[in-house]
Amino acid sequence: MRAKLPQIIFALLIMGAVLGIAALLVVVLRQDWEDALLWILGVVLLGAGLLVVTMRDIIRCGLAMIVCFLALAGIYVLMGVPLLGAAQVIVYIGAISVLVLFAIMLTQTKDAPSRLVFQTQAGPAAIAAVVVAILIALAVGATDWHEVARRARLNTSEMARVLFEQFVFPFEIVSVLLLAAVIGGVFLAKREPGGPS
Amino acid sequence: MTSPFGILTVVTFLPLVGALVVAILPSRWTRPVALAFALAAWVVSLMMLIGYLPNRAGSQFLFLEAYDWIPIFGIQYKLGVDGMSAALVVLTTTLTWICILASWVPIQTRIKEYMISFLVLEVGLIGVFLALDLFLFYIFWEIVLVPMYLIIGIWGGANRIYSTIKFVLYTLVGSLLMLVAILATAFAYQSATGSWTGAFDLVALRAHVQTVGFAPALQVGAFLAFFLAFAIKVPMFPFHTWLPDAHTDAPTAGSVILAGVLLKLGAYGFLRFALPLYPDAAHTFAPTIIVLSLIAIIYGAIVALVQPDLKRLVAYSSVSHMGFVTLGTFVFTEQGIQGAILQMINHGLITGGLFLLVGIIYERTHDRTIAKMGGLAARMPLWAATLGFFVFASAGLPGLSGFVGEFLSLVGTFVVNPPAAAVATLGMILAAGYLLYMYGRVVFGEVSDFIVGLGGHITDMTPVEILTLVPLATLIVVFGLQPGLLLTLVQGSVVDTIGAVRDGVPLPIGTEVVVIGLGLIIVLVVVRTISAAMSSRSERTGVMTEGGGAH
Amino acid sequence: MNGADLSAISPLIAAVLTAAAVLIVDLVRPGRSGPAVATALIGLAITAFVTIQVGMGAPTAFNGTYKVDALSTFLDILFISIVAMTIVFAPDYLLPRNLPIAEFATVLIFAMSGAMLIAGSADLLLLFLGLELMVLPGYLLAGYHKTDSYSTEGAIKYFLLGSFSSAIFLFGVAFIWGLTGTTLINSADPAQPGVAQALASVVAGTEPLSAGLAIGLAFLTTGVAFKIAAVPFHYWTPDAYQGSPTPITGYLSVGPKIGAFALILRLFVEALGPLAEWWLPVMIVLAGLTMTLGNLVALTQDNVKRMLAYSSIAHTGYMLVGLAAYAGGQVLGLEGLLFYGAAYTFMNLGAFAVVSAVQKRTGVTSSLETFSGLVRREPGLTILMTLFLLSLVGIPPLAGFWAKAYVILAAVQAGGSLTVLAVLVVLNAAAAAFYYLRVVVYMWMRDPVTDAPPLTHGALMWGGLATATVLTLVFGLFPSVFEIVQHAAAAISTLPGGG
Amino acid sequence: MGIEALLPLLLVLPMAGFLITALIGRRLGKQAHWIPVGVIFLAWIVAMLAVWNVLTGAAPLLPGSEDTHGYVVGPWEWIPAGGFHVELGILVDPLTACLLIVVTTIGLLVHVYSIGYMSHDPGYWRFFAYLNLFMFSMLLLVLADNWLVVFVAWELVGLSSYLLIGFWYRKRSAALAAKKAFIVNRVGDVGFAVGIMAIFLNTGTLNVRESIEILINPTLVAFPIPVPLVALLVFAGAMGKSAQFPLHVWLPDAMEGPTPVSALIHAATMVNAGVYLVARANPLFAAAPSTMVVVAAIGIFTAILAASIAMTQTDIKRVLAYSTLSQLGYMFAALGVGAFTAAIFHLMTHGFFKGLLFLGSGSVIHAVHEEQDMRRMGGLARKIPITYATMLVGSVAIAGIPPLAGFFSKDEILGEAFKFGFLWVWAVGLFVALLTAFYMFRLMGLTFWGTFRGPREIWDRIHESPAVMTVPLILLAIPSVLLGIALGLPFGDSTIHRWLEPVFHHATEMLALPHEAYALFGIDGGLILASVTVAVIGVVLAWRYFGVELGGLRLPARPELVRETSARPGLSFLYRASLNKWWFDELNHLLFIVIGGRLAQAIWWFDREVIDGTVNGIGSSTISVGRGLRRVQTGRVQNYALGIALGLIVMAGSYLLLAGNGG
Amino acid sequence: MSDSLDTYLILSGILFAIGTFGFLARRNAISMLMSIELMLNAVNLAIVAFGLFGPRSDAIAQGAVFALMVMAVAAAEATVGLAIVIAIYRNKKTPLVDEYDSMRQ
Repeated sequence: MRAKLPQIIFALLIMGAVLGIAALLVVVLRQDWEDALLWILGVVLLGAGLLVVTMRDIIRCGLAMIVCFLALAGIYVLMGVPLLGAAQVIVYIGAISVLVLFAIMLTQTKDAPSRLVFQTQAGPAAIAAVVVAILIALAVGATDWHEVARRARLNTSEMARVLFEQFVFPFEIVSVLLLAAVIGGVFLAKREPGGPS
Repeated sequence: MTSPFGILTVVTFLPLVGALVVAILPSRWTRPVALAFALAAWVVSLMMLIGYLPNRAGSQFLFLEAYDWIPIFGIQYKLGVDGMSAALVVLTTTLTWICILASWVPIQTRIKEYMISFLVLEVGLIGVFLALDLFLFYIFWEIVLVPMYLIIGIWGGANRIYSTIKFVLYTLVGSLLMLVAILATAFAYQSATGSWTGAFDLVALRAHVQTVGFAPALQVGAFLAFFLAFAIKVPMFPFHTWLPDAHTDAPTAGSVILAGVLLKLGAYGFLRFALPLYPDAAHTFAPTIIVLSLIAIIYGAIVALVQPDLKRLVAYSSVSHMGFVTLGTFVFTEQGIQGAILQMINHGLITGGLFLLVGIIYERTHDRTIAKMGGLAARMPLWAATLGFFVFASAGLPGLSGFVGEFLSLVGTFVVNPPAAAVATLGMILAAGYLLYMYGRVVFGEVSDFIVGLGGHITDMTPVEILTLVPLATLIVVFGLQPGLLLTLVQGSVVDTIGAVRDGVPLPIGTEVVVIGLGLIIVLVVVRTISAAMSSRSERTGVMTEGGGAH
Repeated sequence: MNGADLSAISPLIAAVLTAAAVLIVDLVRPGRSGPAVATALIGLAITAFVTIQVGMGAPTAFNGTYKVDALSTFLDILFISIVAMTIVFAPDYLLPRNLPIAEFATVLIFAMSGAMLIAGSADLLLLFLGLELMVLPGYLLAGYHKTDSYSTEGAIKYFLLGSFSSAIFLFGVAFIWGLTGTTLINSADPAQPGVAQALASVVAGTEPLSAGLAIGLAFLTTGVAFKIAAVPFHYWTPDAYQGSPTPITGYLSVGPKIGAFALILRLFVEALGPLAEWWLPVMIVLAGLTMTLGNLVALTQDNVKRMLAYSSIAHTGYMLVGLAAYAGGQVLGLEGLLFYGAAYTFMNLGAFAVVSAVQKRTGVTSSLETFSGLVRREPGLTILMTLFLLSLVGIPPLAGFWAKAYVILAAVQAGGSLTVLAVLVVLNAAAAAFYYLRVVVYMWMRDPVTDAPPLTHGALMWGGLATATVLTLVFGLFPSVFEIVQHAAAAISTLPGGG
Repeated sequence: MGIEALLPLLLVLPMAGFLITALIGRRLGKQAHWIPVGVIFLAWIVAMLAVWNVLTGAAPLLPGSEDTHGYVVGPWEWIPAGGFHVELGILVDPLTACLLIVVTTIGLLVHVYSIGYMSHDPGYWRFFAYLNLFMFSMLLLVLADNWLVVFVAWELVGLSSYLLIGFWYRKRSAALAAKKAFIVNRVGDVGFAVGIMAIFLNTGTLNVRESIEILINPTLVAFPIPVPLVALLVFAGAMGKSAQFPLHVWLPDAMEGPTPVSALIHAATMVNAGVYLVARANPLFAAAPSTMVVVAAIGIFTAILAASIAMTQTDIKRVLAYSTLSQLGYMFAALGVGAFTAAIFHLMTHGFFKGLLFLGSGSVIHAVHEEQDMRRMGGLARKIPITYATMLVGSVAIAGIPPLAGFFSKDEILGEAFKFGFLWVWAVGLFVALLTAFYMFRLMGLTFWGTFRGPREIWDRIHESPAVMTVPLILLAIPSVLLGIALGLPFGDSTIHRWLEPVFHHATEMLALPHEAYALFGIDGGLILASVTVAVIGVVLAWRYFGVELGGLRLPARPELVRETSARPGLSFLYRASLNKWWFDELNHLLFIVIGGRLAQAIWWFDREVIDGTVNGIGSSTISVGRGLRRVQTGRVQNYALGIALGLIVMAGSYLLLAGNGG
Repeated sequence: MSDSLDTYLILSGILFAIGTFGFLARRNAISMLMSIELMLNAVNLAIVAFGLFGPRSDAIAQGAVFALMVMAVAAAEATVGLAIVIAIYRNKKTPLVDEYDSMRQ
């Protein structure tokens, strides 16, 4: 525990900074409280995302992913699509993350976490990722998206109408997709009687 | 012709029927049935020839058969025959049955596949000579490749796989580029006339050339592609190196048909397609091609002088002899083209015979090394005499057919380019050199230890072997004494070709292009020579590495 | 959803029902391959029938997001043939390895419905879903031999990279969606323009393309290039193909590939057609790289499956030439692409079928050595394999030749840099001959390394092979094939470049 | 009338003889000679009839000619290649007639002689078949009226020569000599062939008479190919066939063939073909005086070169061979100076006495059991008197001692050379005459006089040849003695001149040669005296060194004197040069075997390594590129993914670039 | 800040890049799967953001539905992926993807 003290202090410092900036946004810059919340959630989103891809212990990675998904769900709510936020929680945290954690359990060997987390090419990978980020950011900045003022929140009936009228066919397709995935997944994951244990 | 399919279709596809029949019947029927169909095709081709003779008139193609095949691109199934193609078709059918006969005893493994290959090969060869639709021509052209590939690769000699792959790849590079050229030509026609109808039809295209003509860029590009395809097939220096390998490793009959007919495809292509369709480009590149032909004549002969292997010697002699064909073709004179056509046919007969004779000795000794032979005149007098006949025919002895073609192409050359003809005549000296060297070493002198060691295996020719050579020898004498038979047959084609190409105008090619091109070639050759000299290790077998390893 | 909508998607419904029926039959008669295969084939026949019936009417459904036209009918029939032949060829390989047919057929038919969905989609979201429906079963199939480490290794590589590329692709879709505000590709309503109309108005001005659009295009191109296995996004192909059970490799080399080309037609040609000016050069470069690299690496392979995998990359390059020619303004290019796809399907499936028939005995690898002297043991298979390989080389009059001639003609017609591409095609074809013929060399010109007795193959196998053979032989010989292709290509009425 | 109809028989008969003998000769065994000898006898009769009619003027005038009598038969079409039209026609004019005399007569005698000479050879029938083939070819050569047909015959005589030289094919040296003969001949032939093409290009016809008329027509001056060049090319052909320097190397080697062959082909007939060709084309040469000088120079140079070599050779046939070369050189010298008639005259006389000498040498060789080295002969006069006597006649004839045949023809050459202003030709020729006399009597001395130097047991078994061999010797000796008198007299207006004047007068006029009346007691007598004197000196010198046993005249051979003379400082080099044939064989070996062979090997290396190496190199480097690219496929997903990401970045970059450029 | 489309897009872009990095750099198959999930989430964020600011009246609903579909696809993908991971883990006894290189070159 003592050894982790600096880390805890570091984490607290970061939290403070994040909250501080959020407070600054609201108080000094006179921004909306939504902005502050978005800031905090965004930082959490990205921070958790970073942890997902950098932490040594894969179980913690999985947990960080849940945090990340939660932050995104929060952002959805902030954006005015709470239903999507709910779906995010249900699908990603309720289903996918659990599935992932389950798989982690299944595949953890005794000597895990393994010797190396990263490939030897982590450096180039980082550079590539930064370049991608910069490219996207630049493109976003340089593009006129013809956007209009941001809309009010989406109500549930509207979404239902679109989903079941305009997008009923994709909806059906998704069901087929899931069915196919399940059938195949079950077959693959099923242990063969004679196969390797 | 009242029947839906004319005689040309029959002669083309009769061997295919034969191949199917051979495939169906049990193996013991294979040889006779194959021979029967080859003979049948031969008879039909003779009927075609006999039917052609009284009706020939100028450039007219006879026995035309034209059916729309893929109308949306104007691709037709169109066959027709003129003097040149008639002669070559008959040459093909004749050599085919001779080949089948010559394979009767030597080929003992997988005889069924062998005969099927040969019959399919015959289909492709005849088709090439008869097709008047460029697309159809290309199809037949490529069909030739496959059976030949199998014939060399399955029934060939020690290095057969290397040789056959080399043969196929080499030929394929050229012919695929030709495909691009054919399509480009067809498209140029289509965009000029607004219709695909006739875009692949040789007659329509030639009419178009006469009236409108193709753009210089297309002519140059397409001609070069055609040139590459045909030059590889002929083969012209420096695209000839597949030939010695292919010949060396092919079975006897394969060599016969390769030298006898396959090499003629390129020369035929020049005369039938490349010259009439792209006359300006032909004139543009003629000087270069003449130089290459001269190099081929001299160079092939010099290299033949030092060949240790009988077949290689004959193969290089083919390079030299075919040089006369291309030379005669590209001087654009009447005699030149007459000589080229005659030389094509005569080379087919003579070199075919030489390969048969080499095959006969190989059957007995399982060796073709010249140095090991000697004194065979004492052991195989008839064989020795026959070899002598073909050797002198090949050396261009007057009175035998080889002389007339060679001399005509030389005269045709001399008329427009005396120095070139003078250089080419050196080939005649060298031909005497390597042929008599070979003949003297093999036939004269004391019987060599190697032959003595083989003892009783060295018997003179069998009746079947004699039977394979008699028709060739007869034709060589007949055409030597009466070349008029051939000349009158092909005169229409000659006049036609000359008429189509004569008025071509050389396209302007910038000097800088020539200089840069020449410079590049020289640099390449020098660099390559130096590097080859540095690493005297041969890369000969490096290409065809042994496969292996699972996943 | 109304009756018209249902009738338009009835082929899809038939396909899904077929998959379900196979599962149900398997539940009733567990582990029996015969009924499963029979059900699958009958179902596919019905699907094909329905497809043709629906194709006659050419309806549009779901507010224009799904449409049936000659192109989609052509592609649907092609997909159905691919799947049917795969199912026919599979038992010889799967059964000796104790792999069930029913799940295989089910998943395969699901994949087929995904491909069919792509073929008929006129909506970005549907396209994405169709793509996923096509590729997800593909991942599963690649790992279908789940006790085989090669199979699962191939599957995970395929899956990971495939998902990665899907994410990239989806990001591109998001950008397009964001820029146009709609997922519908074509719309007749000027007030609610579709993607194509919106983009057309974007490029109507003289201003350069916006950065967002460029990035979106880049993401989309990367995504589809991955799916068709274009260089340099091809890395998954050799490993996935080599690892997969051989009949599935056969399927993977044609099914998802042609599906992805269908995606390109619907997305790039129809939706992004106005931007052809920008993506054409990229496609040309991709085509050149793809065929050249595919062939060069295939030259050195000692494993037939892996060699065919690389060769499949090369064939992608040839097909891209057709696409590029089309983008360059020649409708022949599209025809060539379709023709190529169909021709490639039959000859390549045939080749893989022979490989899997040879591998009927378990433990037999697909290395070249396996094919040594094959003619002595399996003359029938050898002759057919030779035929397929020659067709892949492009020897006339086999299907592969016509396919190449078609795209070359289109490229020559388009002129310019595409002429260079045409020359590159033929040089590549010549190089390719080397490795195809190498197999022929092994089969015909070498002595067998084993003295294992020849295997017997079922009537189903021979029937399938006969079909592939006949199609390979006669595909180019009949003018009607060209007319069908022409008709299908005409379904995309306007040239992308011409507008 | 009738004669024309018979003329084709001259060709048909030998050809028939050849074909029949080739086909069934093996079965005839020792009777195989009947048909070949019979057909040649018939041909001889036909030829003599024709010759008589032509030379006596009984034959009709040739078409288009006012003074030339002869026959034209045919033509028959051979190559009807549009503008290039070749027909075979037979032309017998006085020139042909002269050749016919030599060819058919000697041919017949050699055939007869061979019955005896070859009687023990297993290839008896083959030999006669070849001989008939040769006769056909040679007759075609002299009868043909078309350049290309002449060329055909030209090659065919080469072929028969090849077959006959290599007749004893088991002897490696014979096979090599045959090959050498054919190839060296080919070199000349090719020149001839180009010459024929030049003639065709210049005149548009290949008919001998027509083309020459066009070529020498002074109104047509601008020919594509200059006339001197054409003449030179034709002369190249003549040089090959007639073994003129530098193409002379094949003839001595050709002695590997059976001796009748040497007599017929390599002395009397085929080697004369070159002379005949130049004579036939005389207007062409006359129109090109510069070429004439070349002809004369080469001729006289060959004469002295060969004579010098003949001085020291020890092989009896080789001496005769070099002698033949030398005499042919005379003929070319004669042609070169414009003495066409003299050349043909010498051709005829030389044909007979050289044929005689060769057949005689064959008889000698036969007698001493196939020994050809004169150092192992000697004193044979007593054992084989008929051979001795006839050979002595031949030797005297060739030495130029009057009144034998050689004197007249040789003297005419030298005289005309002198009178036509070619003093150098005359001077060299005179010296050659001395050498000729010397080496011939050296041969006689070494062979027939003195004591036998071979093994004793052979000496005991030496006997005269059978009548079938000696009768031809005797028959040949007669013209060797009388032909000069018959044709060479009267001086100044000799028979041979009257015969050939119509053929050559055109050329003579063109050359505008000085034509003075014959002055036996003036310049011409002086010239005769000079040549007779040198001949006598030569004979006497030979007697002094190698002995003589002629009636009462007896001198011993003095080998020590020979050694001493040859070791003398000024002469030793010449002696060695002569002995080594001026190292021409070595030079050729160096040029064609060593350097040429190396060159060919180098070119083959180039073919394999550079051209084929490039082809294979393209293949293998393609594959190595493939191998290299293969390494990209590491098997690791992350590497692949990174590749995809990089591809994505590059693609994004390029799209941005493209977008910026407005597409 | 929350009224600007760019904010969301950049957020999305960075998350996408993070996911990319994870996919490229991690060795564990499940880590890579998680990275892909991050990327898909990033895309979803962009889709919703576009819907929020899109010019069409129903854009926000369309965006939401679109995102919903993507979630479903992600779930299906995860199912398949994890099944494959489990299957290969049985064969290879390691979840580390860079050790799956028995097929290469």
